Amino acid sequence: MLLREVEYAKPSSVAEALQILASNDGARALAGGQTLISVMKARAASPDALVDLAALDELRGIELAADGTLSIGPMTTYTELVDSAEAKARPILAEVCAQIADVQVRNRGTIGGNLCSNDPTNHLPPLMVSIGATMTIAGQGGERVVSADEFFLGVYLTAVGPGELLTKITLPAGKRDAFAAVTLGVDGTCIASAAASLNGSLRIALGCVDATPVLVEPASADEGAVREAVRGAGLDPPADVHASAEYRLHLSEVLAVRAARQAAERS
Amino acid sequence: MGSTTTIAPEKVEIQAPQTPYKGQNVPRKEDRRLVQGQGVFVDDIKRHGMGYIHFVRSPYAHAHITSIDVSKAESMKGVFGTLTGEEVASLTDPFFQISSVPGGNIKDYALAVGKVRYVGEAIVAVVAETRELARDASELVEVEYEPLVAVTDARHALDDSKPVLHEDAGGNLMWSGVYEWGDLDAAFAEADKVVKIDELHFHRFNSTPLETDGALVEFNRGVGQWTIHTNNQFPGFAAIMMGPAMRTGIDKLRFVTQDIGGGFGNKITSHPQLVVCCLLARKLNRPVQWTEWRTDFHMSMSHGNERWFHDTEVAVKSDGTLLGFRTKALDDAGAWLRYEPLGGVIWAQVTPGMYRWRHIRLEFTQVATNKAPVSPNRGYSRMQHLWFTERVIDIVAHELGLDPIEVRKRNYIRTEDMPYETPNGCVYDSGDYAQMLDVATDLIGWSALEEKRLDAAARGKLLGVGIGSTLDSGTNNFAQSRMINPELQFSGNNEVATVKLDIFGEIVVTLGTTPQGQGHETTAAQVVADILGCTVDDVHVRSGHDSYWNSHAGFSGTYASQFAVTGLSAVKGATDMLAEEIKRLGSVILGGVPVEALELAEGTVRIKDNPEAALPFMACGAIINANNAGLPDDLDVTLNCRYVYRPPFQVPDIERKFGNLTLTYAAQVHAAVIEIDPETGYYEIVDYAAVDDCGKRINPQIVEGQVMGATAHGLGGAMHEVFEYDEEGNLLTPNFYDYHVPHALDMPPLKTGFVESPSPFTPLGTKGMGEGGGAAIHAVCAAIQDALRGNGDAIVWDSSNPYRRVWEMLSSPDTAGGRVSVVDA
Amino acid sequence: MILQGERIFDAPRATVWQVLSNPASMAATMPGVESFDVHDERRWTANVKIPLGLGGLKMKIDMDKTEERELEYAAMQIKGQGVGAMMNMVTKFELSDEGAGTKMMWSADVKIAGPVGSMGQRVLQPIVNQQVQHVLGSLETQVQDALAAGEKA
Amino acid sequence: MSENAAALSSSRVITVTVNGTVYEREVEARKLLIHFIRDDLDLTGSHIGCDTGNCGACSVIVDGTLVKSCMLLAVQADGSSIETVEGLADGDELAALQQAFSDRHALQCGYCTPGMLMSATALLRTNARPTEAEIKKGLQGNICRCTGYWNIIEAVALAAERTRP
Repeated sequence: MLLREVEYAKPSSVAEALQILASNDGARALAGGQTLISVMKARAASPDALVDLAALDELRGIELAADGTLSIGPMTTYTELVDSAEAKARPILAEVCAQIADVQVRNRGTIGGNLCSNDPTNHLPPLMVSIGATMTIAGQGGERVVSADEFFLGVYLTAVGPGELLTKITLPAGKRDAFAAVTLGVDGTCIASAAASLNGSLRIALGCVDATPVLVEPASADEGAVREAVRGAGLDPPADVHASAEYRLHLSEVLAVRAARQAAERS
Repeated sequence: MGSTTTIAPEKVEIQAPQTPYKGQNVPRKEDRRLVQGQGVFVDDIKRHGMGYIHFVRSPYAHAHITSIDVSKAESMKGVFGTLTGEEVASLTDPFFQISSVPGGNIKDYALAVGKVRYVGEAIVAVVAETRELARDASELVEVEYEPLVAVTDARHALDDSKPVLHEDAGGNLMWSGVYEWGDLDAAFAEADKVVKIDELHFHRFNSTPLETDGALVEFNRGVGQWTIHTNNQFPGFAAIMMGPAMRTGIDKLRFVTQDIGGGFGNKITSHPQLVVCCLLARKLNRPVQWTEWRTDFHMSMSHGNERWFHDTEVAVKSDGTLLGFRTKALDDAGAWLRYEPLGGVIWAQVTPGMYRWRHIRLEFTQVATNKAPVSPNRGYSRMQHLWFTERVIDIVAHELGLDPIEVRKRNYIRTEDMPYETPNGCVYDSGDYAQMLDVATDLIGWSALEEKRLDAAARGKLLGVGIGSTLDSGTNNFAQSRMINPELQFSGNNEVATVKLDIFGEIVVTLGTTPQGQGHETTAAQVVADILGCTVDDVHVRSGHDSYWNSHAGFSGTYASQFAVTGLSAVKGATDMLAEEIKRLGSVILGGVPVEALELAEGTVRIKDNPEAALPFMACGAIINANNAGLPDDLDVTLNCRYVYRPPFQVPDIERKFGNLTLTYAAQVHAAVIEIDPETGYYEIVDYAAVDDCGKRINPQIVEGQVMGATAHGLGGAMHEVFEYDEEGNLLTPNFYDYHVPHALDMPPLKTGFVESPSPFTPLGTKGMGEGGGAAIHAVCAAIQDALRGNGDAIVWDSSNPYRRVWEMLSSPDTAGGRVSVVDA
Repeated sequence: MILQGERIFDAPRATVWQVLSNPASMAATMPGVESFDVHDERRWTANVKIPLGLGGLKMKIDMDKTEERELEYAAMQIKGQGVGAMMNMVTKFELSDEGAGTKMMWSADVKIAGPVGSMGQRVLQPIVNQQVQHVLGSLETQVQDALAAGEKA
Repeated sequence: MSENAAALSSSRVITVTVNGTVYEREVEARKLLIHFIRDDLDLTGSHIGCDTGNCGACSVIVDGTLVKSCMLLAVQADGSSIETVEGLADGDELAALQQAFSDRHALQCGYCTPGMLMSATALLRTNARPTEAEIKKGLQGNICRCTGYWNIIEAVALAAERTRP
């Protein structure tokens, strides 16, 4: 409760938003706010200014291309993803979004906000890494496209630099995905998570074990191969009240096996 | 004694209540305002020109304060002023200490003075014209610290190498006492086996009421009186603490409450913050408001007592007959004794648990640590001890290869032995524990459990079942505080109710209690309506507490499972008086018919044999209040009756620590069925039964609501809720993000059942209830241990069992499980 | 939280030592350093804005070298104070020859308090790890710069 | 939308409709919607039970969407239509959910109740006959510390049954 003083603007175009972000060093984009506002309430982080993206319809919506590629506007909420007919093209998206927090948070929280906040417990960063999504980032100088592997840089830190915005998330076609997690209570915060994608080679991204999702690429979805790959990743997970480093390490392995198995069982 | 049983009552449509109202599911009178958002909770109250308080809190668990500079904060625009510990120390005296020495020597003020002793301790209060500005200004207060080593593990608090929290106490020992009853040597000589348990740990958590603490305080300079709008749940205690400290009379502290958003004991010890509010209201000459935010609450308020049990030895016969035990209880009080060390005796209300062992020795030691102060929490101090007795039963059964159900039945106190005097002189009033256990095991389909276990195994899950059988001792005899400190002059208990018949015939009930959701307005109205022969809608029960109503006594409040006894007995007493007065008035007005010939019915006093001859209550109220000329001189009737209920207590033998400590003993038997995923330690409760016996139930629906709520608290405590600190004394679960309480999806299927054993000691046959003894924690611990049978066979030694601990017990049972041994005696 | 590790510098011990014992170059290793003030050879103060994606965390950092053995060992006490966070860190460096280069064993005992401290270890620990990696990376740069400067001279 | 919406400012004038009443107020940009509703508009039915967006006591419906009003700035709600617990009853007539909450003893202290009712209201609007599992999922964002949830779940089911079209 009781945020520090902050300035606020609600631009009506991406260009306008970029201009404000670029000319105000301490400005941050405000998407759904379900992480940012919470952190500001604790006064743990306090941007000088918030640029509310709510009016930017260009950043909303889900498009399904003929080849199965999904383009998602970062301001699309979890609820919209869960309800979207187009998003069913990649079924895992709605499945995972439906497990995030609760109705109220899903109604406000956005896919872009989830990715850009990159809290290590978030569901979507490992999911995006496992399915090999790409992110389009716009700045005043133009656009660039970054793979999910390179997008996440640290806790609350991504490739979206000062003066930039995430403008699109692109998911290739594919259905053989799975997500496994041990959470703090049902639909709670992830204690450890693993997202697997077996559309071509197997990609497993582990959540909650480092500042960014850790990608492992086992030779196959066989339990032995998956375990070996996770063990070979040199994980050094953080310890907290919910899990020791050892327990997280163990969970990562178990969840990777489960996610890989579920992905392999899908057609 | 007649007991009736209802198993898992089917929900039925609420029917129009019939008289008698007692025993009916009368819809709650409170609901109409609460479902419309029209309740008045403390943060809803506003006053013109009020200032908002924000506390500067310590980031260190243990540090000297070398300097405090409030000048920048005070010069900020919109800031009304500040209050520092130094000012508090000059304006007030330290709070009265319940403890004998050494704990009794500590000096406790409303703000930290010279030193901080836990993360989140309040150091300075800042007042500004908005909440936001107050917080902004609090960031401008400059405090310099000299950090000290923190004491965070009670087991090492008394080590010479550890720093001392309170120099005045000369060490970290706050209180200790030895309790021994029976003949331990004889019991261990008679035993076939001695089961030894090195260590058991009951963790720190609390009930986290959804509304946190708060107050709005006004100072009337002319008469020197403060009006304290607050959600403190035990104003009588707050007044006793605050008056002497503030060097003022009790009547200068007017406490007002209305709706309180949950209490569970956690809202008893807000007196330090209330003192700060009072001092600031006077200093700044304006109303001041304080709302505690969630993180503040977690860091600083009312943690439940954390307790260790060391070197436990249990004397037992080969057939599982329990003879006695000895143990050493080590209680972690946190940084201050705000209600402590009462926990050092409260446990003794349930010394033997539900069992017949007669030889018991418990050495109790309470120490100070650099953590938030503990205070009562639903099941206060008995929950810890009952968890201990339940763990002992299940560990003994496990070690001797006996069925825990059989061990319980063999050792339960028998219904034919009720009322039963415990080894320490407490009297269990009534109950049939074995029958309750049967009801509980039936509800979870005990006979089919082995099939379910196989089914779970086929799905790769470990199924376990556990029982928790507990007591909810209600209505304290406050003389037990003398076992802590013989110099204290408290004993007995009391509660007040005033019932009047007003000028237009309104029946107005004033309670001394401070309900936080227990439905006192409704149950009180049921009792009154039955006596006065009117409807519950005719009875207006005032909401909340106001010391100006003069309907309270020293122990007034809502805590310690007692309303159904103290509150309703006071209501009954006052209403009986009023009924008698109405009849005496009726006797005069109806032409001198004898009082015995009159009855109260349909809102009238009337002649039994001639109901047509009736005087409406409205007429009675009007006559006495506004039309009284010509009434007989000797008609001593006011129609405004105040009654103080005083339970029948004696002062116990303090030397022997022997005597009756509580009036009633409600009982709970819970049964939990869980399934563990052995790969991850993740587990779910797949079936659950809660059976309760609280004697006569005035409003069964309200009783069942308390049972279900207490169960949810127990399940939360068993699985995820813990106030965990790191070695530096940082609280790792400072809000609901990491302190996970049960949400709707977390709640398992819940079946309820009842046994009704009326209390022979209370006017209505009721027993206090609501705390529930933490039965769910015991049941879950036992179920986990059962599930681990043949899978490492770890002994569950901690009351907190998040997934990580279950996994640790599965993966390294020797180190993660408790150490237990059995020796032949 | 205790972090430790070792790092090999492709530079002689004297150069590494020179960097470690130069307050100006050490201050420059702090993440998001905005300004610094050298009081004497043992004490300096830096104003930093640690980059967190959700908004920078401003801190005033005081460093005090508490112990040193020339070319071998240094211990520093670092205290950070910001709105919302207090940091206490004891960090130790131990140098030894590793071929032509230098091996540095380091450890840091970091304590964080205040609202930021309440964010949870699984968030904080990766943040601290990452900042420590930043310091070590900057140190590497400083050593290389010192080496280059030495060669030039 | 005012023409200077794109300019940074630390406060602005907003217009919201709450339970049918239009309010125009100047607010600081930092003010949370819940503080605005409670402190500025004096609608104290919506409550605050946490500071991390976990408890849902502040749940309100903004333009038809259930949100936690502590996870939203008041300025973000500019131009919107907000429903709070105070708007549920029709005069003296309780809404079906309110009546069912009382009938099923779905509240004790009543502190979580307004938020719980708003979540249940939003649920029944999109799903008139929810299953038990759907009700639990729909109430997952609201913490109750008194009841253990089951009576609330039953109350929502009862209200759904009573209002069956």
